[in-house]
Amino acid sequence: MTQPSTTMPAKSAASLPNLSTLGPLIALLLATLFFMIFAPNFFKLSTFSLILQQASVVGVIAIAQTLIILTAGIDLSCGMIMALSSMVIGKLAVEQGWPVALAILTGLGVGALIGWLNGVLITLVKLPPFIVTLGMYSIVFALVRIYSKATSVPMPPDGLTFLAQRFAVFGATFSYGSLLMLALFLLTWLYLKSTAPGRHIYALGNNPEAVRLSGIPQNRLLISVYTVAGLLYGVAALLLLERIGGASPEAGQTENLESITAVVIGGTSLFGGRGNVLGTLIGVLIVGVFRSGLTLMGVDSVYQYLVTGILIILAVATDQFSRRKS
Amino acid sequence: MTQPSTTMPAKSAASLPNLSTLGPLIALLLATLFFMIFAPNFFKLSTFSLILQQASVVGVIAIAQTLIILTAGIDLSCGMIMALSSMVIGKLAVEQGWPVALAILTGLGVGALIGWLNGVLITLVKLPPFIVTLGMYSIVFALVRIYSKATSVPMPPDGLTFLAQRFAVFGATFSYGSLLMLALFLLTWLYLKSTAPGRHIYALGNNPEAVRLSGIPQNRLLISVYTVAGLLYGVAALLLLERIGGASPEAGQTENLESITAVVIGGTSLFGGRGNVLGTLIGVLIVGVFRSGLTLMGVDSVYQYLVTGILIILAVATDQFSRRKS
Amino acid sequence: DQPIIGLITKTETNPFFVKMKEGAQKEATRLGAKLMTAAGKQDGDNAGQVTAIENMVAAGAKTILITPSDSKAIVPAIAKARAAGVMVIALDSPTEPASAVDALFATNNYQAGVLIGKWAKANMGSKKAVIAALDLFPGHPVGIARHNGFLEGFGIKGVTSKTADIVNTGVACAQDSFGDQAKGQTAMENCLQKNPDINVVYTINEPAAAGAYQALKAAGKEKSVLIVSVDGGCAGVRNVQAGVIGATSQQYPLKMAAMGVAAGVNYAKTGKKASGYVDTGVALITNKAVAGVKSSDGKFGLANCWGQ
Amino acid sequence: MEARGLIKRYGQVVAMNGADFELRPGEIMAVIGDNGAGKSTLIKALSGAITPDEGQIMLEGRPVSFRSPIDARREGIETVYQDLAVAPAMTIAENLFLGREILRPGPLAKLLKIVDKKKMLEEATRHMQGLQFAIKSMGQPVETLSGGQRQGVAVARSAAFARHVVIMDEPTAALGVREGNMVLDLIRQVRDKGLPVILISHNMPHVFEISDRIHVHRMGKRAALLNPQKISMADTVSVMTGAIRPEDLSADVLAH
Amino acid sequence: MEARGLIKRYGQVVAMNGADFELRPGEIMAVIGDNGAGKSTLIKALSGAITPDEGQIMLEGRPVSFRSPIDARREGIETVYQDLAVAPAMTIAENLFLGREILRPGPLAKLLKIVDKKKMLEEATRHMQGLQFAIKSMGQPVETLSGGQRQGVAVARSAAFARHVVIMDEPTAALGVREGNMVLDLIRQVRDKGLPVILISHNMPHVFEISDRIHVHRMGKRAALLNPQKISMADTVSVMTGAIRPEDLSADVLAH
Ligand SMILES: Nc1ncnc2c1ncn2[C@@H]1O[C@H](COP(=O)(O)OP(=O)(O)OP(=O)(O)O)[C@@H](O)[C@H]1O
Ligand SMILES: Nc1ncnc2c1ncn2[C@@H]1O[C@H](COP(=O)(O)OP(=O)(O)OP(=O)(O)O)[C@@H](O)[C@H]1O
Ligand SMILES: [Mg+2]
Ligand SMILES: [Mg+2]
Repeated sequence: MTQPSTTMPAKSAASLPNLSTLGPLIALLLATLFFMIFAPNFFKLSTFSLILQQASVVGVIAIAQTLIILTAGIDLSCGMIMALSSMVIGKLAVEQGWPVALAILTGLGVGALIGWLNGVLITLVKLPPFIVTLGMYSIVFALVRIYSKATSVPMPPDGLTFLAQRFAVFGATFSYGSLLMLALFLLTWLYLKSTAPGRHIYALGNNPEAVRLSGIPQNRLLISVYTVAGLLYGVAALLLLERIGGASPEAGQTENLESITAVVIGGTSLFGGRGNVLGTLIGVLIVGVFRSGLTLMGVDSVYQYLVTGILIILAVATDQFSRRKS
Repeated sequence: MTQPSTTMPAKSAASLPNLSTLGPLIALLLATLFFMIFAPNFFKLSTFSLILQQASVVGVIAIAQTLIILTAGIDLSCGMIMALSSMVIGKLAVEQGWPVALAILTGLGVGALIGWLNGVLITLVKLPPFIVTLGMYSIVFALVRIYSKATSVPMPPDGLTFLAQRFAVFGATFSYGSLLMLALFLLTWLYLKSTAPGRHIYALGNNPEAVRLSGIPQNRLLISVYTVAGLLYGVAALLLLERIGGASPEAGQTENLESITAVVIGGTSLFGGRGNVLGTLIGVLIVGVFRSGLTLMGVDSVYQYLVTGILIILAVATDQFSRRKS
Repeated sequence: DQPIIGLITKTETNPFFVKMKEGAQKEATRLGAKLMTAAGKQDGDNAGQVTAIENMVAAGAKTILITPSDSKAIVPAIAKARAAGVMVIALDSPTEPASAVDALFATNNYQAGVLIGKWAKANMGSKKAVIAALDLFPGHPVGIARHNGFLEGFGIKGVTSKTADIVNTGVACAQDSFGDQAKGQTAMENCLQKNPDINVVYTINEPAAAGAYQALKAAGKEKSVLIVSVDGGCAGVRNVQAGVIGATSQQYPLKMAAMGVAAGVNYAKTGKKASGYVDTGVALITNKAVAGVKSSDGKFGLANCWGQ
Repeated sequence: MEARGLIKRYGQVVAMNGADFELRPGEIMAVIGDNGAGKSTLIKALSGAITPDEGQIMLEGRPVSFRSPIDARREGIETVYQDLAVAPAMTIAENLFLGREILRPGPLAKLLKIVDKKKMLEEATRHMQGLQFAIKSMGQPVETLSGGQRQGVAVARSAAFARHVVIMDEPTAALGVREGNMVLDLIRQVRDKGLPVILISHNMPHVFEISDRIHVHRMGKRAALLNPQKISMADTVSVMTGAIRPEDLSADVLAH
Repeated sequence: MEARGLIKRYGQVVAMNGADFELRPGEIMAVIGDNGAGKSTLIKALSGAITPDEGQIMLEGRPVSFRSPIDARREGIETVYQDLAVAPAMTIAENLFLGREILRPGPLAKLLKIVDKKKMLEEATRHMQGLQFAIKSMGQPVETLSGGQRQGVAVARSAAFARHVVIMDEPTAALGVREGNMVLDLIRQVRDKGLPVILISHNMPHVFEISDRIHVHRMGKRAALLNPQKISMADTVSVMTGAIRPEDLSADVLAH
């Protein structure tokens, strides 16, 4: 976490864009190497395709979380918005018999609407993002339960869309969902890197006063970030639906911490303005590699907590050291 | 959340120390008034003593969290350290038959040790507090389960110390635990306000570079903050033991979010350097008043989530408006 | 004056407890009682339950029904409530000691595990079983009871209802599912990766079973692997009928809740407290009955299931 | 541009106490005054960065009310703030073009607002060339620059984009002799384009070298309006510090 | 105080390229140079804020290695940094005494490190009095001060606490004429106490008014050491900008 400070001579090198994903990447490679050696069955294409599939839902959420954290915000309501959105799509498409496309659009719309509300409360009423999204978590949590009557909605066997399908490459099956996640990461990376609003997001987290004084419509930008985040939670909801084959009222309770963890492991500063969405992808994958690798090693679930804790700290320490070297 | 920025002319008034607790206080008074009118049995001394008792454990944790957040850090491992500490005290005093004082000292020591470790990783290895304490959460989570064999340890009926005792004032029973919490808040407030290290904590969150350049032993200060926090989690462990009459391996999973919520509602900036520990006390009480009041109103538990979410946002909005007025 | 009855469940999210709440609400409306509800933040949130007990006593509840998250740690708080003249009934799982409450209306989770264990064993016959266990959460008593019960039923030696830890002998892969469908699926995927020969899957509940099935289907193994589960929710029973789950042990949360509310109303009217242990029963639901294990079919299951 | 009776209070502090201001087309107006006199507050009000509690601002005769810097920018007013509103982790080029990035040609690029990094780097080099700040690359993050170099970035930005009025709050404070002179050149160039410039400075030689009129700010308001051709530097400093009362000045040194 | 062959690289940028430095007891040494010449980098190395990659620093003949500003402070070196290391939300008094708060009397207060706020306010008022910055109250947060007022706080801090060497990086940059002169007075007072002062400034009149020797920094190293009594301002600027090569100067304008 780069401390907010007027002067940061010693740290500035770390913010050069080309370096910021190098550290996490080294950590990812080290972890992969470790498990290749010590975890039987790890070094298989099917293991990697599995890690990708498992990462897809949190991955899409973490994209949105990265955008928000870059603006020096935070979103605790992400998982719950996803849960509500998936419930809406599931109920409308399966139980009410709406056309699939319409149900999906409505679900995405619900996500975007709640995201927009977050954004409005944060920018116009000027409330801390932590509080707004924590409150929203509670509110949406209740809405999900009331709306779903705490019952899950199973999907038809073939899913709603092509996202449920899988395809084989060299004998390993990949899901279209994980492709979609990768595509979204790429798009967001290009967006942040190459478009004017993308650069403004960095500037906003870097020095909000500079953005204000430079005449960028700061509020509109921030609201649109939260709205797009809500939309992405809707996409995550669709991936979740297709992946687990149903809408579950229990979904969405841990995704906030998981996505923030991926963002921070990926080298983005919680204080905003510094970081890279590709780092987040690596962060998501690091967590997935740990989970898979430890299971394949047959580590008992209690000890998995122990080891995961140590490994997460080590991963970020590797990142730190590789930065200090360069 | 005051954005980190070199220039903040419009916001500076909000940071005047005498104003920073006024907003949360108004929110607390409004909430109390509301429940006095609408919740039967709320306007009783016994209700207030109950809220205080229920707030005592999270309250003590939130004191530590305030210190850490003032330095621009965060502690996600707080509840877990408390759980381990309470398990150590419980096991040693009850199962192993150690002298009570020695068991308590050991428990506090374990808390302080883990806090110290957090501090060392954050300051010397320069890792983000979010990651260090998240990793520590996982590690200690596993340690608690391994050490306790997932079984809870009941206390003797009279508790271990006088903290389990209660005393009556006008017919309402108060616990010594809640008195201890109030005393700790007062002490921390004085410490932050009136001692040199207390002021340095503010400076550290305000501009770490200024602290470094001014020759304050920055690392030592930061490590000591995390160590003292660990010690406070030990105290919270003792309060928990005495309050619920036993050490539970499942304890400590929600205290991180709860304490951070209290700190932020209390008007302390998550970016560090601005805030007040008395605000945190008010934040803890606001949450307690909501919970109590809603239960007494007989609101269904799902709707309690809905209403709590709305109320938390409203409370902070009240704070904002009362600041903008002044 | 309406009698006030409090119901404290483990969580707000698990459908099992949500249905229990609905059952209680229905019965309370029928008997003219006022129901207050609260829940822990998550499984194992003992402090939240203590707080709920205190607040309900303050609100004037004369009966409190509770599904204890931590069977031991909750005892002092219950004792305090009882000392204030409140009747406390444990639902679903007992306290330790069981005498800490006035009465227990519960199901035997260990027995539920034994039933599906026996059924699975009989189904496998002489085939070598490679077992995966999708558990609840590290150190969770309900999870331990069901898991170990399953193993005893399956014939693994050295497991009894007193065993305090998850026993992992004879299990090829054990993972936590948190009772959640998505996490259950992830756990199953990783287990299959670890050992592709898995042919029996024990799951802590039916959402986890649905997740396991999804993972097996993706691997093309849904036909050759046996899934057993516990709960007996309507969605789960439908999955039994669809062949997704081989067998499930059905429990009756609505019954527990209704009995609890009735006892509370009775206490308010007559001052007579309920006492003792009432087993609300467990039934094995499967469409493939095997010899030597008593079971009911899906139709029975659907008629008695909870939820929708 | 004109302002009448601007007042701005911060709690008990009155930062501006009935300040008047007037700027004519094409002139360089120097604003001088002691530290804390309220100069920055005055120009923040003129550029929309703060909203005055009382008073009125007029542009070409019609009253305007800037609720944000966006409003002022729309009117073509560009400002170099004393505390240099730059984003430290971003490159020089990006800071120069913050809020008006050069987009790639083509309708799709315009729609998606794809920035033309190469063009921006080139343009940035061109803009900064006039100032010769010995900066290696326009792709460097601003936080790696020296204090004076940062100021150069802010100055170049305002000069490049102003369409109506340029306001500079102590643009030469951190600059070396050579660089300071280049900024003065730049200011002249802006004036020669016909834009008026407001220059706050504590550097009397600079002020006398370049300004057409001198606005002396004292205790939150305009104390006098001087003619640098007529008055001496020493007298000006005396007015500024309060050693001479403006009333005691002979009429010909005053500007109108 | 002496330094030999200091080198500091940031990636490809060489901020200091074999810089020498020498300071004699009781003298005022001015350091001048273009923007980005590496002056701030040099004094950051001398004050422990950065560690040079190569080279050696000596204090009273013995080599020292400052790994942090604490080390330099212990040796009695006080610095005003160009970017003013102040904590914006804290009061002026607190910033003045940051790291060496005045404690209440009595052993208990000493043990608990209870600060004496009243005394600190009084002392702060006393320290700042010499500078007359028109600041209402020492209990004001620094972020409410004007740019020049903030600089005054940083200058007063260094002057009040130095025991060995005072380093000031452009202390008068944001100051008004009156305030700038007061800071020069303050520097003289410090020198009269027998402490040497290093003064970085772009203000040539100030430099010539006060300094005993002038260190000209150019492209990361010392280009010349001049005697302000002998050399003209114009020639100095020429050396600084590279218009005159130091070798071409007559020997008597050089300082030794
Ligand atoms: N946000 C604020 N809160 C309180 N007081 C303020 C604030 N901003 C400015 N002031 C006060 O208003 C007065 C004028 O400040 P201003 O920055 O306009 O001065 P200035 O003339 O620009 O000074 P300088 O030459 O030092 O930059 C100062 O006394 C300052 O302390
Ligand atoms: N952290 C850093 N990373 C990269 N380059 C740096 C860093 N700090 C300084 N530099 C570079 O080193 C050179 C010298 O900077 P320095 O701040 O010492 O200059 P200076 O002489 O003090 O200039 P000024 O008069 O403008 O304050 C500059 O070109 C600057 O860009
Ligand atoms: Mg100013
Ligand atoms: Mg410099």
